[in-house]
Amino acid sequence: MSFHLILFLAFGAVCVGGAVNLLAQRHPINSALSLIAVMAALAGEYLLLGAEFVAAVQVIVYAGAIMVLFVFVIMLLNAGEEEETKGSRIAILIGVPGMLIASVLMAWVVLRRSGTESVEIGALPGPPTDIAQLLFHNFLLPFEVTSVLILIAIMGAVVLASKPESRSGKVD
Amino acid sequence: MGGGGLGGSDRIHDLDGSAMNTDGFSSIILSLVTFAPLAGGVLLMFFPRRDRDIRIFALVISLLTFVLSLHLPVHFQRSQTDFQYEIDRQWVSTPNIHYHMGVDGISLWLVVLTTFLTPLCVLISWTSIHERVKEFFILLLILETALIGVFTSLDLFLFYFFWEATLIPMALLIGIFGHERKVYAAVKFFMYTMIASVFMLAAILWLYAHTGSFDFVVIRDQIMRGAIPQFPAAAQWLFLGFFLAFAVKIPLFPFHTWLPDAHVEAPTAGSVLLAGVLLKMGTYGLLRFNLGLFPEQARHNAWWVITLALIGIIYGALVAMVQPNMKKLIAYSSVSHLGFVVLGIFSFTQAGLNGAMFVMLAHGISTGGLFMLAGLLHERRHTYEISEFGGLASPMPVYASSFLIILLASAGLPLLNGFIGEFLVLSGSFQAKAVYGILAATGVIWSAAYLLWMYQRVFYGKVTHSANNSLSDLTAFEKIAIWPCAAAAVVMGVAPIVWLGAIDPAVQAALTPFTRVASKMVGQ
Amino acid sequence: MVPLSYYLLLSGFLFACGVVGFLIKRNIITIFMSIELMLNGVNLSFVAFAAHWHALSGQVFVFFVMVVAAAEAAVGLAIIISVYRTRETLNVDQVNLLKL
Amino acid sequence: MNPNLNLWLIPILPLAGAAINGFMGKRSSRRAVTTVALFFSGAAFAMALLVALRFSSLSLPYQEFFAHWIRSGSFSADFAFYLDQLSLIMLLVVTGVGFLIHVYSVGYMWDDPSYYRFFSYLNLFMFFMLTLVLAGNYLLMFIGWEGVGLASYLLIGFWFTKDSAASAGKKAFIVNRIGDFGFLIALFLLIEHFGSLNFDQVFGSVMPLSAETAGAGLLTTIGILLMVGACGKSAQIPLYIWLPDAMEGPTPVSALIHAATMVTAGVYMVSRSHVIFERAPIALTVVAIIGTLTAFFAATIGIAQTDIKKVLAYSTVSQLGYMFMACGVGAFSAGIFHLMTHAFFKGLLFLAAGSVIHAVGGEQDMRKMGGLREKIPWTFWTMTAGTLAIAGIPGLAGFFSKDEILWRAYQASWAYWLVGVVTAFITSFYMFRLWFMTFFGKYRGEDVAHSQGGNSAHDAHGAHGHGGIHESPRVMVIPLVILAVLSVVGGYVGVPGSLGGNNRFDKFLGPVFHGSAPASGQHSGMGEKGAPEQETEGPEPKTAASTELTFTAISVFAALLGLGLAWLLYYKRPELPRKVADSLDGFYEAVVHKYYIDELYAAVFVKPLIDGSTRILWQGVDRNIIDAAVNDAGDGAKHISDRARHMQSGNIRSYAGWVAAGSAVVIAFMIWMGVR
Amino acid sequence: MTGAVMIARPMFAIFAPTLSRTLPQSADYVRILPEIILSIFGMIVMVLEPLLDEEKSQKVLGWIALAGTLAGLAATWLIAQYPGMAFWNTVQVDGFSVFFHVLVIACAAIVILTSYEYMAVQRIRAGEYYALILFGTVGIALMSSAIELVLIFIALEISSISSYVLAGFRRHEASSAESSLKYFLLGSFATAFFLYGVALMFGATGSTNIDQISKTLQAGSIPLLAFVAVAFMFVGLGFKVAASPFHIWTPDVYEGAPAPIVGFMSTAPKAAAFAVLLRIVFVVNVPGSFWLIWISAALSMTLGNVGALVQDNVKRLLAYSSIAHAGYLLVAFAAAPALGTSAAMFYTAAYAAMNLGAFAVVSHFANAGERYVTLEDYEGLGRSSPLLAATLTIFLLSLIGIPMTGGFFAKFYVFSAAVKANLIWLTIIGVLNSGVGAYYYLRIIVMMYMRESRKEVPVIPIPFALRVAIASCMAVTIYLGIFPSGTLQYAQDSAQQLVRQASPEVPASPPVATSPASL
Repeated sequence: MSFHLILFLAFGAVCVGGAVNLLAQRHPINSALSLIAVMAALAGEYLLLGAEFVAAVQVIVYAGAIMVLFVFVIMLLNAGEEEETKGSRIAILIGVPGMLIASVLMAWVVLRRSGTESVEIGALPGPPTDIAQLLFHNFLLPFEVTSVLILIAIMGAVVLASKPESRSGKVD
Repeated sequence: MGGGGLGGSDRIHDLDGSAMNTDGFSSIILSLVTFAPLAGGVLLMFFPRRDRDIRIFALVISLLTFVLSLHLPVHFQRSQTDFQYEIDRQWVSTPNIHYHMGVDGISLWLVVLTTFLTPLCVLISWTSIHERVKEFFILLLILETALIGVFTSLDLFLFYFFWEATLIPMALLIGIFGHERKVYAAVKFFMYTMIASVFMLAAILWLYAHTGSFDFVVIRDQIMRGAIPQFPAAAQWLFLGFFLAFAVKIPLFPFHTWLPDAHVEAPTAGSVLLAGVLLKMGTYGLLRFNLGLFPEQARHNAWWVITLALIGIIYGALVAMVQPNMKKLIAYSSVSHLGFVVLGIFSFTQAGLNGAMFVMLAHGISTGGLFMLAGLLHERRHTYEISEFGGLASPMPVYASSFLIILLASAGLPLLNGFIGEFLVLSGSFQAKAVYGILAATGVIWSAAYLLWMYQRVFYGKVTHSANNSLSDLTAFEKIAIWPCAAAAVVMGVAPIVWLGAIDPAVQAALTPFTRVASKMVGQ
Repeated sequence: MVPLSYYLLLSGFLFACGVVGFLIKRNIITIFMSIELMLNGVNLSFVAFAAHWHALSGQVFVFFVMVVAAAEAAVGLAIIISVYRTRETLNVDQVNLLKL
Repeated sequence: MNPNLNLWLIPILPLAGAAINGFMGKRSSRRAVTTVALFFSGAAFAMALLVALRFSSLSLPYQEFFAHWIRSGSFSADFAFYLDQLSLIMLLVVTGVGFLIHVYSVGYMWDDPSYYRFFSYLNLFMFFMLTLVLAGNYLLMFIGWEGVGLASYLLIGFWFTKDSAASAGKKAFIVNRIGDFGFLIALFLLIEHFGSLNFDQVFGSVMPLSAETAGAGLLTTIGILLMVGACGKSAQIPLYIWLPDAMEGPTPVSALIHAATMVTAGVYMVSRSHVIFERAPIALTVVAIIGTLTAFFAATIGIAQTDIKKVLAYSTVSQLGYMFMACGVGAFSAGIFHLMTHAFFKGLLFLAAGSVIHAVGGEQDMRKMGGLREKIPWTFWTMTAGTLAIAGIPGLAGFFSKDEILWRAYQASWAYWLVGVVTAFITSFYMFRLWFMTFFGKYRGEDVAHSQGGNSAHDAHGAHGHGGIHESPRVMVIPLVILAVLSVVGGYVGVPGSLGGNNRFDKFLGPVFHGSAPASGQHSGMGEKGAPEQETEGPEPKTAASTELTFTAISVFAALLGLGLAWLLYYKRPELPRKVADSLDGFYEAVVHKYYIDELYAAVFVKPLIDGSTRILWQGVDRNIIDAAVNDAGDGAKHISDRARHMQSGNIRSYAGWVAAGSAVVIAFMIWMGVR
Repeated sequence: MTGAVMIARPMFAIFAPTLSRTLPQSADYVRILPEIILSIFGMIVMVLEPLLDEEKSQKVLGWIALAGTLAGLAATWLIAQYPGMAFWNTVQVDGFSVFFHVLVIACAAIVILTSYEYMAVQRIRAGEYYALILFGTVGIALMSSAIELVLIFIALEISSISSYVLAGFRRHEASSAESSLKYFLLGSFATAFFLYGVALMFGATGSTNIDQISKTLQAGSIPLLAFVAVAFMFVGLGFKVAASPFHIWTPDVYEGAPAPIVGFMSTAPKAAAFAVLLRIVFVVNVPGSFWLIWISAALSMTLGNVGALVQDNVKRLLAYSSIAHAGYLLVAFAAAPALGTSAAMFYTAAYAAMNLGAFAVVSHFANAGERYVTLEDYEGLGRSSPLLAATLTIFLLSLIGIPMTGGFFAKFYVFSAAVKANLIWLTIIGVLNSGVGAYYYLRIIVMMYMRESRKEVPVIPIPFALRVAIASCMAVTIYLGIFPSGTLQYAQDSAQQLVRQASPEVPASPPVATSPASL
């Protein structure tokens, strides 16, 4: 068992545990914390794969910014423990088994295909310069376009989160 | 790729078209006849809502169309079996859709029938339609265009185009201007025919996919030459696809149940055109396409088609006999009469096809007339129930005698139009197989029974409902609407040769593949 | 040396967990987190495949996914707030005005 | 080369009259209507006479093409006319009797509010009847055939406000249509096998054929089917039921259509088709048997009828049976002879009966008549002539024709003869019963003036009161007299050889009927008796003549017996009939009710048909099966739609469930595709 | 934060060239000119909004937005002159993308016109609204020209996120928020699937460029992972185009969203998603996708039509109808590549015209608060507002597929392509469905013309902008119904290009066993 594998398993265990915990927890804040754990562990996995920049961004943007947003909203809305409502039989009866079958199949596919292939630790170093080279050259257009995406997101957030009363006061 | 753009542009019969009437007017006359009503309808849209003007305008337009359409039989070259007054222009390049129109002895008279009935419809609606007059006449004129288009199109696509186009104005006429259960009837009519005709669309598409052309003549030639390798396997399905669409329209037993509802609820003009022309679209289609394109399949399937037709003849008559509602009775009688047409077509005999054509025309006139008459009664009494009447011959003798003439025409009395067709059909089907003729000939008895019984209950006896005592007889205006029908019934009965003269060669041409098929079958 | 498939399995597991979370959780925010979990699973795949192919574009893709995730988070949470304003609940089973 | 006779004018003239009166009669005076009607029917008669005068100069049969009618492929049927001895006789009978009855009707219908309509219909009838008679092909004949049916329908239902009249008209038309069905099928067979319906072509093709003695072949089938048509038109079993009901029409109509002309169309048609029948012995037998049975059967019903017109109606049916019997044994000329004499005396009887009814103010029940002898002497005497003629009293028209038929029947089979003689006896009995009941004894009716309130719309004269029993106006009496004369002397054109005549009538028709028999005509079968007999006519063996005389004597005796019995029962001891009736309880009832045939038909055919159509076909098949299936399909689609809506539960997790499950399926499928 | 991003992005753009070995050429910018123009106009709208008087802003911003779309259209004409790749093979301008550019930008223009009245009545904030539409259009337009999966993904997200927000624009309505939430959650869910598919495809081929992928796949045997990748991508795109079994969100979202936006959502993003699907189906041609599409088409048509039969809410009804129409479109996908592609393109165009038209009328008629959207409200419309009823009737007839309308030829081409590809059963299912589907459109017509109104429904005069919108839709619908050749010809040409560049060899035709004729 190589060092690489041990680290993979360690981070993986955190990931799995976090993911399962996310599902198991009833309070959203606990779920959010589990998710942060998953993300952090994933950052570790990225490092193992050599994706330093991605790992860093993962921690900063994902675990940091995005999850803070989540926690913030949970707090803002004062979300409590979720009730066990019987809303959907379909999801349980069809969706979950379906997804489990799909997972098994996927696992089979993955094992079948790349059972023999393996990656070394830090197999593909992704230093920021190289990333930048790609980002501002080959992926320049997507990169530029994300600005539109973010613009939309900001506008959308402003529109939707603002109090509707601001204008509906005129509605009779 | 590019679909049919490449395939079917070699049109053989264009090359030897020198014998056709090629002068300019001849090539546009069909378009004129077809689209004159539509043009009128469009103009009508911009009319102010002055009902009287609208009516007069609609009448003028429909009469104009009639007069224009008279050009067709007058200059028709009877000895020729080809399509005449042809016009063939590319309409849509991909797929290869042509604006191809033309008439032969078969479609010629159906066009004239349409243009003949429409002015009468306008007249008959003169007073009975007093709300949304503008819409009514617009729809009527649009319907006329679509109907004529169905008969003149020689491009399958164009045909389907007009075929579907008839649906909307008719459904709206029923649904807007009909009686109590109009919505039910309109929707039923629409759905029935819509669902059936999509099968035809599928068949047309198949033909296009394998011939690269929508042109009837081109496709027919290719089929006859055996130029489509997949055709033999698919022919049966194609036949059925076309057949289903037509069978519902005809309507052949057991696809007929939309008809009584549609008729009972439709306004008079709607009923007249429905019975007079729309149903003929189905039989025309059978004759033109099912026989024209799939002669072998037609022959193979003839036995059950004829069985259905025979059931229709007898069943329609028997059910008609016991209808308590005048319009329903006439509607079921249409089922019976159209059964004759189908029988004649699928007898594959000269007489049978001639007769089928003639029954179509005769039925258009006589049943159209009956519906007009029933409509007049409805206008006066607001009911079609036979039991509401009785003894009407006393207060309205002219009406009664007009009714009788048209009724007798419908019953197939010699010297009136109904007889000629029925006789020829029966004779033809008898030649095809004696039992067909014998069973169908019982229709002669049934039609007399249900029509005369109805006549007795409506017109004879004493007036039982006091409201009937004061009914006014036909007004001069109504006479103008009714009498042309009666006159046509008589003229067609006395001088059928005028019509048969053009029909006969066309039918003969339509039958040539059958003699070929027959000889092939004998050869085997 | 860790087989590529391990990474892929982990990625698949996270994705599946996300899906299952969507299906079984009642709180809208948690459901949204499940979606983030799915995206994270996908990201792992990208990085793993990037390593496999020695193609850096996989890592760049992750970068874009994160941007999108951020954008989605902003909009999504705004939507959740907006729903909470009108419905006073975060239980997804109770957000079913529109049906049939 | 024949001169152009313009035969087409003969039918067209009455048509013109019908059209003029039909369209303008309402606004014209009665006098104008009368003029038009009489002029056009008289002109037709004049034309017919003209033709008859030029007759000897013609080479027969004379054919005339007028216009094309139907053309279909190689088949054609045209407006073409055909004149030979047979049609000439029919032509004269139809126009002659028809004209007389027109004249009579002027008086009879004068007070009817629809006077113009009546004459229009009557002229229309003439048109169709003449078309039938003059037709040069079966299809044109069929026009007339159906057309007279139409005219009959219109005239029976002339007083349409009366339900029974309307029903009777309808019944007549429909029953005729049943017969026409057979006729049509026969035509199709002719077309199929001979390619034409023209008489000359059909007969030309049939002529070389030999008789179908081995079994029932094509010609037999055609013959039987033609007979079905004839049964309808000529009121033979089993389609006779319409004729008695047809008496709902005005009496001149009964005289013209339902006695003298239209009903004989069947006989004419069978005679016209003799070429076919002669080669179809089985068909001929059928004709003979039907004729014989009808003759007897209708006569028995006639005994118990009390309505004066009904008696005559059944008598007509019976006499038509005689004619068919004659045709059936191959004696076509005898049949036509009887047709002619019957036209005279039955027309006369009806008109006289009309005159009686007229006299008693619309009453038709004989039990309410009696003793009218002195009050209406003209009627009485003319009617006496008619009665004697129909009863077969020697020297009158009916005697000769009936005797001829019976003799020829005997030659075919003694059974026909026997039934014929018994029928003759019954005929004589019920006719004299009518005679005695009407004209002798005491008047049993109410005062005429009172009878008008009741069922008096029955006849035109209910509408106005003349007060008292009176003789008819001259315009009615003159036709009576003419017909009476004809009834008396009409028979002398065909006195059979055995009675010292030379059967000129038969000779006149000879070219039509003789020489058309099958070449191998000497073997068994019915047709064979007539033909050889004619050829050996001149030197007729004495034995045959004496046998014939014997048989004549027997039938005369039968007639006298009937007379005597009637005298006994209805003159001498009028109380007896009741006793006899009582003793024959059930049977008598059955006879009075015409053997319940109408009821039987209603129960077996009409009611099941209507009920079946209503319950099984319309409400059952149409509504509950087909339409219900259609509606169910629609409702089913809506139902499915409604169920499918529940997929749309509104729950986001459920939606995700669907998506997840769907994707699982998609993934599984694609993996399978990839592995495959 | 807004401002920071605004400033930061152009700065990156300035510095970017220094980092790269080669610079983007002017041709590169020309080829995304419509997107640039739309973005600029979007920003103008956004910036102007706070500066303008509230009363005036709606109108003015609307006209600016409209001008933006028109300028975008003009730019599209320009890019059509410069076909080719741009930005290092991330976008491709060809007939195909030009077609969809025109289509989606025109859709946006129509929606903007339709929205004038709607916004005034519903009191919706105009700036964000128009800006979102314009930005959304940028994404949508990019989807059709992008050939790089990364770009496709981002463009897809742009269009999706703007749709999520727009769906929630009826801020006072719980239903609108719910619609937005449903759309958002399920949309993100599906996007994750798509993304996973992209990842797997990347794993299978080592590339995210469609051309590259295509070449790799054609070079050797197709790895199993590619099959799975196609499956995942199909889930994501199937969701976007509302194809069964991923259609289930559609009715709810359409019902809650603002009517003009539904018109937009059901046309432009859908068309673009179809464009992507087309590229992926024909470029990444793995066996089996044919059957996926076959089944999905059959299911979509059936479920959509059946579901619509009993709907009483017009918006919901049209939502089901859009599912059905997605099904018809998929029939074209299942058909042979070239013919099917052109048929699908034609269909999207025709569908866009008639559906936008229908929603324009519906949104006008719905009135403030979208009060009048049930069938019952449509009773007697033929009498109270004949013009509106007549136009709606024409759109509905086109949706049914009655001759003289674009919908007819659209269906016709689709089924024609299917028959040509020997998909007899699919064609029969399709034509039967189009027969059954006629029923529910007919119901609306019936309500309008054949029933008398029982409710007091106000009839508002149609404002000018809406008139223009409806008239344009109508013109296009009728034009496509009478002179379809030009459009179809163009579609065929571009489809041919697409197929040629996608695969040198024509993919194997589907199994012949589907043809009843050969049974």
